[in-house]
Amino acid sequence: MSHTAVASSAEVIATCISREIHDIDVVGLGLGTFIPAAGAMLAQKTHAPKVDFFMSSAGAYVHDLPMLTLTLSEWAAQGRVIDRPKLSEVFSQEVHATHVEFFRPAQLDAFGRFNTSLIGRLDAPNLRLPGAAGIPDVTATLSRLFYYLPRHDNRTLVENVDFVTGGPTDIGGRPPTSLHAGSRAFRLITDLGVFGFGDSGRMEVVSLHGDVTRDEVMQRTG
Amino acid sequence: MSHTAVASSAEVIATCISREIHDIDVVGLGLGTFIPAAGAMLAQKTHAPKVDFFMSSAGAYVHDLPMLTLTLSEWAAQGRVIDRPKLSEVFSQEVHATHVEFFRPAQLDAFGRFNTSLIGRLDAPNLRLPGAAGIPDVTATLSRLFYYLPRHDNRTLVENVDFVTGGPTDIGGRPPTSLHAGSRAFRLITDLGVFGFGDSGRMEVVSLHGDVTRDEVMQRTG
Amino acid sequence: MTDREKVTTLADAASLIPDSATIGIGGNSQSRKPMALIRELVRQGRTDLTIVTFLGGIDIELLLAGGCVKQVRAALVSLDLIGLAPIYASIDPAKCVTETEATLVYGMRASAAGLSFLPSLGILHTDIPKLRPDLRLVTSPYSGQEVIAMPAVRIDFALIHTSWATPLGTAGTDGAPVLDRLMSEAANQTIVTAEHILPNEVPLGDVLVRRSRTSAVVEAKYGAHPTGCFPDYRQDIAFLADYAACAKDRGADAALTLFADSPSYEETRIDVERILVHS
Amino acid sequence: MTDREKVTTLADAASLIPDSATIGIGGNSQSRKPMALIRELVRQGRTDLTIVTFLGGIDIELLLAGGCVKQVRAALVSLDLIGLAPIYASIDPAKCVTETEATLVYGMRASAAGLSFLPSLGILHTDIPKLRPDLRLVTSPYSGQEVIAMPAVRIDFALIHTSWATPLGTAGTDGAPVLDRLMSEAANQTIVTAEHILPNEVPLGDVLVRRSRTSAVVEAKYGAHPTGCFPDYRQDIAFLADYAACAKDRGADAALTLFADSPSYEETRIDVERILVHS
Repeated sequence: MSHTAVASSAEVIATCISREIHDIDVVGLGLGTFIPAAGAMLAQKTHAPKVDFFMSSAGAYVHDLPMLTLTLSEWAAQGRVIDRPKLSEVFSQEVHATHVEFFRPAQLDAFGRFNTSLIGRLDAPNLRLPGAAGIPDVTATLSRLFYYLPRHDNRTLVENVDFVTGGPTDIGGRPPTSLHAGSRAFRLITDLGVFGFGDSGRMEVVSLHGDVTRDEVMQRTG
Repeated sequence: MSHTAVASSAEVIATCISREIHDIDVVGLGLGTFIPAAGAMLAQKTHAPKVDFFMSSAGAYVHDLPMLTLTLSEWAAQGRVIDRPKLSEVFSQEVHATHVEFFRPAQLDAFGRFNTSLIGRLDAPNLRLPGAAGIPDVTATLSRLFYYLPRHDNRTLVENVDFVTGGPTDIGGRPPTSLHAGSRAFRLITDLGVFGFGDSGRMEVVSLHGDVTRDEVMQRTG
Repeated sequence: MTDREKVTTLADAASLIPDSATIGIGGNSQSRKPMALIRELVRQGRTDLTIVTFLGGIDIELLLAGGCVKQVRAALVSLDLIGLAPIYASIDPAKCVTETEATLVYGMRASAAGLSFLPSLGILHTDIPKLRPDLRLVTSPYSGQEVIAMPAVRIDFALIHTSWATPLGTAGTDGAPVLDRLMSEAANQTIVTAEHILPNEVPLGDVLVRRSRTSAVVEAKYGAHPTGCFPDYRQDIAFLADYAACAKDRGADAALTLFADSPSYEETRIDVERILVHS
Repeated sequence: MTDREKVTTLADAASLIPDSATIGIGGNSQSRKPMALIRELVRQGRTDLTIVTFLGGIDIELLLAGGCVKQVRAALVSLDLIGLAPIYASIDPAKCVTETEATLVYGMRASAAGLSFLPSLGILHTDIPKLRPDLRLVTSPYSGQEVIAMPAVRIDFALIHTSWATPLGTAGTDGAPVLDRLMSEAANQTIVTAEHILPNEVPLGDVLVRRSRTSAVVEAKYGAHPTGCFPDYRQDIAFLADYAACAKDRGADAALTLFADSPSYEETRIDVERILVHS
């Protein structure tokens, strides 16, 4: 192979995602989560061979993923199902289904709160999003909650979300959302870098990709 | 076969039990329910070929029972499991697991209330029984609740039970126990006859076996 | 409950459902939507239905296009990879009740168990209760903690499409069970449509519907199209893209024609080669 | 949570459990009681344990005989076909908390979901609440109906015996799951003992314990004896009859000797031919 490869931002993000995955983690994969699935498969093929996956659209735990797929999860899981919990167990928070999951929010704020519900004012929104699905419920039970954004921009990353669909709320004196100890926003991975929510709970730079500058981050963050 | 058979009281009771089972019923079989299992198998081999069984000690629905067993339920179910509900579904009353079930109470009163908890006074019982298990929970969701007693006697059949472990309570102005419409004490089958709980809710004779007399029933009922 | 077998026609099964009923729809946005039965409801002109579903998509679109809907209760409604569900995105928000998986799961569990509510920590510190003024709090008699009392979700008819069912109404899948079993237990009655009607009572895979819950069973080949039905066929993404374009550009009535029988939906609308999965 | 494998010895697994802990015991009165681990707890002289189990039997008897118990919470304790559990039948009733399946299921569900209670209609119109003065009512904010608030059942360690487990702690059965999965999810930690340790992560049957719940895995052949473990062996009824006679006639200390290692319980106490099931 003699061509010179330049990593796409999706590849960079998937690589960063893979680094966040520990060897015994169960990684939750929702509908249409192509980049996290790629990252998790990379982790399994490198430093985390014991990773399992919970494929929510197949309703099953598997150890092997034969392919990246957006629409054939049940076929991908066929013959590979380790365990099939009832979704009603998962979403009633009785089963702490996964350790880590990677969500792509419509809006994310400086405190790690996310919005997948509506843009604008509650009483007269500019845009109603398709719905929260199970994300508010699942995020409350994760060991480590991650976000990713293929494009870091100041319409998505805002000081305060228009609507709190979920995320940590142990800020401003309010009690934490987390149902189970340890559940909190952990990191955000974008095309510019990796960001954490340190002790203060406020977003901060962990590392920036390649030649990305802090100025660029500031410009593209709201 | 030339010998003359006289039916044992267990056989008579099993036969009466079989007559109470409808073709599409799911019959619940608990731990140590030899006589109801025999009755249900008889029903399946005669008028009710479509009966299914829920074997609680195997945690499984089956259609075929290869044998009567008290201790090998899981082996009996092996290769025959139609469905394996979570017991937690069954006992949280979300799954109406069975239509009919046949219980043997330690005490039963004129109103169909049963006692499997303790004999004597609550604060100083003469005998503590092993426990209610899931019977108070299951009985509340049955379509038709049956009792059976291999020996009809006036220590077991009493005017008022010492302790209400379960059963219908839509008597004396109290609201019914039943969680789901239709759940109520339906019949009692003993070695003397079949008894119902007609409109008044009070036990009454439906039919008496062979040459059993009403006097005998009165003598052996408390 | 009688002991006769329950197999019937789409028309007779649909006619069990009166106007103003609350129907629960199984599957998820990609798969096992009971589309043949929904087409029949549209054909019969059913109105004022309340729809409860977990992840809605083309099922909700078709019912809205057909004028069948009073209210939609869903955790999400979208056409997945194709994007927003165009008709749903434009209806009066007052018709939409925001659910999450937790509100639906606790609500259906409460209903199945005969309770009016179940408590939950879900959505407690989010803004979602602002969209649900009907939600009340309840105080734990042990800890004093206030939690959300998820109200029971009542369903008259659960509509469940599966790969296989028996004539007595047991139905199942080897794929994703989603919330179908709970929905069937919570509903007063269940109507099953299935790709294949199998002999009664053979030992089978994951049961989604127990026969005692089932009022009617209908054989419906490709009955989930344009959603998929594992393992028989996949979601028909090209059809959904056509639908989205048509609904956006030419409106609901034009989009409805994509679902018409002319003469047979199965023969004229489905490109089987496109949706078969070759492994 | 580390990524090392969790296989250890009975002695080390038992030593994870401190005096005064609350332990949950899986299986039912006939099968899959973690008896090898319980023998080890007795050997180590553990005291003041609170025991939570669904259907108790010889497990409770042995812990009582060994002086390990502060409180027993069970829906039933008996030796099944053999009759009453003799030691349990004679202890101070104040040590026993009456449960039913519903109180345990709702209590463990509440615990798993981080709630202090769940409401239930179960046992509402029975006398069982007279035995449970700790139970409180809660009023539905929707219907005004009063129902019982089943308090959360907190468990420090779930002790689960299964036919197979993996070194990372996934454990399962092809037999009756009983309430073990819920118990494992409700407990802070799970200790698994199993007849067979399989390679990690092969696709398997019904999972009772997910690996993330598991702190320790111990291989324990005949580790459920004298209860059974499907499909490996059945309940040892003759042993239980001997036990019941011994405990009744000669008391707890004498009964304890039936469980002693001399030198090995497995070799001296188990008549393998008696408990194998030939099909």
